[in-house]
Amino acid sequence: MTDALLAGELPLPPHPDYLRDGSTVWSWLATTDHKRIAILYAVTITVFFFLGGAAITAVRLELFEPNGWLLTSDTYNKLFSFHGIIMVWFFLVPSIPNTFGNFLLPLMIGAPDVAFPRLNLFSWYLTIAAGAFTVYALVAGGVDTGWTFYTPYSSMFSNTHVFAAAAGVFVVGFASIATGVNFIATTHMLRAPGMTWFRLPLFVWAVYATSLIMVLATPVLAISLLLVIAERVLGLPIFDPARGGDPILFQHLFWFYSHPAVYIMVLPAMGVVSEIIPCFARRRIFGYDFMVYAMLAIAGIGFFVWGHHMFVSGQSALASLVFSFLSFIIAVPSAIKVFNWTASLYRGQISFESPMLYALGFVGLFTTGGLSGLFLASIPVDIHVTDTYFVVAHFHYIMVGGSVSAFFAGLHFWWPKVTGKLYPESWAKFAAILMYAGFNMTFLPQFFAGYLGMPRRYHTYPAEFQIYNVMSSAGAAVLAVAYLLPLGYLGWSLFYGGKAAKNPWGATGLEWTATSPPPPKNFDRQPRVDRGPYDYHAQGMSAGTDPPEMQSARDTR
Amino acid sequence: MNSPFRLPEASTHAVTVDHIFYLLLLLSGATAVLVFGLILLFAVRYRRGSSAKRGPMPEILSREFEIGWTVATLLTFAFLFWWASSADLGSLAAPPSALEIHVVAKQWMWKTQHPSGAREINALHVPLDRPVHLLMSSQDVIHSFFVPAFRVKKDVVPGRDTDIWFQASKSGTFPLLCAEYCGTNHSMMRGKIVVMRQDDYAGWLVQQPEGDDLAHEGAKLFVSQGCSGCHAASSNVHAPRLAGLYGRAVQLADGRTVSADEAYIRDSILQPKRDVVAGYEPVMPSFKGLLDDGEIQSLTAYIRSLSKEQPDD
Amino acid sequence: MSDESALLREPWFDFGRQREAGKFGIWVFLASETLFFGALMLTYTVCRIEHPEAFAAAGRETNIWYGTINTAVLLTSSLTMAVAAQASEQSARLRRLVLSCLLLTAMLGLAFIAIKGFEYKEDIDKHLVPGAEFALPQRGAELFYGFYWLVTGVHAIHLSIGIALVSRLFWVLLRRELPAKDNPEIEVTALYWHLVDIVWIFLYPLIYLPGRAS
Amino acid sequence: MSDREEAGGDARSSDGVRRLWARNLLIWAALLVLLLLSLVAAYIPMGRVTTASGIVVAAAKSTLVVLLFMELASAKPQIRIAAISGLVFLVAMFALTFVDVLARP
Repeated sequence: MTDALLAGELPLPPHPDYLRDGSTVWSWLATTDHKRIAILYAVTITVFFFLGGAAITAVRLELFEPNGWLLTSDTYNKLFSFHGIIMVWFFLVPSIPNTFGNFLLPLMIGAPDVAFPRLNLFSWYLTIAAGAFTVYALVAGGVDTGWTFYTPYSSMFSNTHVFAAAAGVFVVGFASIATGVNFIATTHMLRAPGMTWFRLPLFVWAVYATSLIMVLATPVLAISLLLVIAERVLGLPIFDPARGGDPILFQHLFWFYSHPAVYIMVLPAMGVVSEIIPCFARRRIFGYDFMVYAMLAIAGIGFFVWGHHMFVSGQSALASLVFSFLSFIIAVPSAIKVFNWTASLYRGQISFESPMLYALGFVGLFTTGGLSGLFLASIPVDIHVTDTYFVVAHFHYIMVGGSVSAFFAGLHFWWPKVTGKLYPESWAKFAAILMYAGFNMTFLPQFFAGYLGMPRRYHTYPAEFQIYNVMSSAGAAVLAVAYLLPLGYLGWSLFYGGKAAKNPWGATGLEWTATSPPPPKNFDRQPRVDRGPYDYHAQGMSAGTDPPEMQSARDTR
Repeated sequence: MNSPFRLPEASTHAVTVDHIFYLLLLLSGATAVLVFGLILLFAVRYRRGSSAKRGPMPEILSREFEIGWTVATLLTFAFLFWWASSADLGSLAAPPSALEIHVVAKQWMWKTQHPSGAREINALHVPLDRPVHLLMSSQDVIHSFFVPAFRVKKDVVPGRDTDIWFQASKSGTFPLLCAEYCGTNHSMMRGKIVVMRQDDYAGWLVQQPEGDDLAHEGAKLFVSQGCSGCHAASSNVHAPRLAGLYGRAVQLADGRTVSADEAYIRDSILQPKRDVVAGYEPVMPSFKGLLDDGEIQSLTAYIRSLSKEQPDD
Repeated sequence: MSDESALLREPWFDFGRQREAGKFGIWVFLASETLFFGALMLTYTVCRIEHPEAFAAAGRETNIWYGTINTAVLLTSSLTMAVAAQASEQSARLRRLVLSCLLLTAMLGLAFIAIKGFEYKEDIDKHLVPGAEFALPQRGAELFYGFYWLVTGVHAIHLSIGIALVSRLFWVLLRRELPAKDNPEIEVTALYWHLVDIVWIFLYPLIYLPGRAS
Repeated sequence: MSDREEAGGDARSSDGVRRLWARNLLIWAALLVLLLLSLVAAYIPMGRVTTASGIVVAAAKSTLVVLLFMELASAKPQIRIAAISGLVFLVAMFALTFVDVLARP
């Protein structure tokens, strides 16, 4: 094997790449290739992202005026509920794990596919079926419980299509569990020779930790929704206070899933950013092992903090204390990660291509969101700001500012690998900056409105909050443009973009040793790994600007 | 319209909360400045092609740095937890001297009732500088009693009583909001809290239409619902006497001992077979569905008022 | 070797590793199932703490004979399933034993469902279905039966899936489409079957035993 | 191979079958004894101990099934970790919910 071959210049790959390996519709719908399934997911979640976005556009328009001018209260309630349900379960939870995770996990560990390819495809069909349920709920007249489905409102009082929506979420939960099982087994059983646990890229660790949460938390969500469905449809009393049921119990079950679910959304984002920052700073990631431990700690402790959603619910004071303490503790590993990303820039050779801009945007927004989380961990302050726009701003900073920024970072970083095409870089940079600005314009005012006492899920609101809502809605318009732009130029690049080389960023990692786009079985020969990740410079040397030697499919050093 | 830029600190509790809030703001502001500053500094100084000195990382320092800032954040958070929680624990229980006001939440209004019997809808008048203890229940779904100016909030849950207390420190009118999503008109479930000087409050109470106070209303219900048939002193039925009951320890048939508080009385009315008093037959029917939350509150207030009389008459 | 190549699936090169991955995967799934049924049992436990007497009274109304016999039936089916799995590992000569044990397992599963059907019939006749006609006066007793119907229903669905898997396996092995020796599907199906059994082992004291002593 | 070969078998194989049955029948018998034990204990009024006995026996029975029928006792470490992780988070869910439920006024 020559150096030219290693650098990806010559010759053409012997087989067609995975995109050209069969072009019938059936070759896509019956595929077991993890890369094609990733594409199926990408198309699906893009549709859901814009569906959820359309719903919230109407909501933000309505909030221009304090007393409403466009929608009835019922329509408003259905729109924000639809936005939440779609964005959480049909966009954020599957976003990075099921697209990039599916595409990259086998490539990054040097495997030909995931452990259970047919289960992988089945999981996508479950997602589609679940989406059909939920979209049906909207088309048939909507659901107005909010994404939290609190009882007894959802089980006894709402006259909307709670059953269809809850059934959709119930089914998509099984898709989530199937994906999690698959990824865990893949990571354990299919690593290439030499790919030890502590040579895994951080993205793989992130997807692994995420899968743990998916597998162990999602079943509890399934139960909480099953109980709501049973109470509504079969009339079985579980949460009905008149018959002795306990509505607070629902909140325990629901948040046992839904707090860890936040980490399902943000851990993969951390993984993406941990790949991008070293690449564009041309440095090893600072404190690799601490990053790994931090991710595992977040995944583990994330299970023990759910009660901070319930400080005002009437749970016992002792429970509030315990949960408050644990919530402060989980901020420690998050802080470690932020410090380590920052330190990874030190003495680097930093360049600012669009993936790096998105990734730095992630660090900024995640830091802001994380710091605002401290307010919510401390009981007296949380009591004041919970159920207000402060909380809305906080979790959008983490889940939209954080996860969606990282999703776009990854999209731009791996686009050449996935599609084999190059996109117009200046447009991408512009979109990245616009997204950061638009995001802050939208959500920073909500912190103020929330502290001043504007409750969330308010269709009409006291007039003194109008100034913040107008700012927020204006920012949302900017943000909407920033989200639509990539759809345009990335779509353009599919047809007119230049051809991407194997490794356009000069990154380390096994995925960059495959052709762009990769062949159906990923690697022509079984890769062997003989070094750790992020080898941008030899031990004890400073960062350089040259592309690093590829950590690659070769037998000799 | 209230000021869109500042929130009044209208209760003693608000001052405490704001102190914690400002400290958190200071700490997180400093952290944000540090992180953003370092990122900007590194981004400029180590941009590709700059002449800044690179050289290898001082590897020895890295692990110590890592442990150092891990421990530092851990200690900071432990301190924050301790400070915030001790403030919270200090304000858990209402002072015994507090004025007790009953609140019933329903889709989509707040109904309040003063000890004198005066009732209000979507409004609550309270005296200045005097602790006020709210006993709250819901008739349908979960609501949340939220007064931003007091920094207090508590869910009002159907099937159980929750409570909250505050001491207003500024007179004026402040918004009362429902903070837990409760259906179509959730955002219209708003009211006002009017804080008055104590003599004004007394004057206001006098002007309210003649309403029976809770205990009198309860006394009427006690007769009209048939409770007196068994529980009155003159009754022939072997039923527990209620005079002096409130607050006392009660011996139950299954050997447990419970304290006769609001929750116990409520349970005894709605599910009498649950906590049967030692020495009595479980013959009382359940009043579930026959009494609404407001009526149960009145009955409870009546039973409470009996405790002031001689228990051994 | 020919046995193994018939069982090898994408993306594996090595049958031993594929088999281990299947076993590991099903264990991860079983961990997930633990939380699934665990959450239901948590619901039960919290309601029981809040209504101890009502739960005792409601538990007395269940038919202990059906419950105990069904538990014994399931335990026996676990025995036959375990024998099938171990026989498939032990020797290619035990194909007939594997087949008969699988058949027996499926039969015992069906017997469980049938007995459960009789029990459901009796419960309906005794008005133990939550709703307007509910027979017990105690507040909270309806919660017990809400849990009862839900959890036995969910368990029966799991068991039916198990019966379908075992029957399919029996059919495939009978027609010699796949070898019985070291077939990972037997192992994986057995693990799932045992979990369904364990769930019932815990449901037995929760549903049938409360309130018997008083 | 033909059915006749299977049916015949050699001495070693039939010995294996005997051990297979002996081991599993023993476990099965223990499970049934435990079942009877919990049934009997449920009728003895011991207050909370009666309730606990049912759960403890169920735990013992499932330990037998998990360790011996499901062969966790001889499984690889990663499989044991998978099995235990479900249990650990289940315990956490119960424990933290009880911190609320048992400490409510």
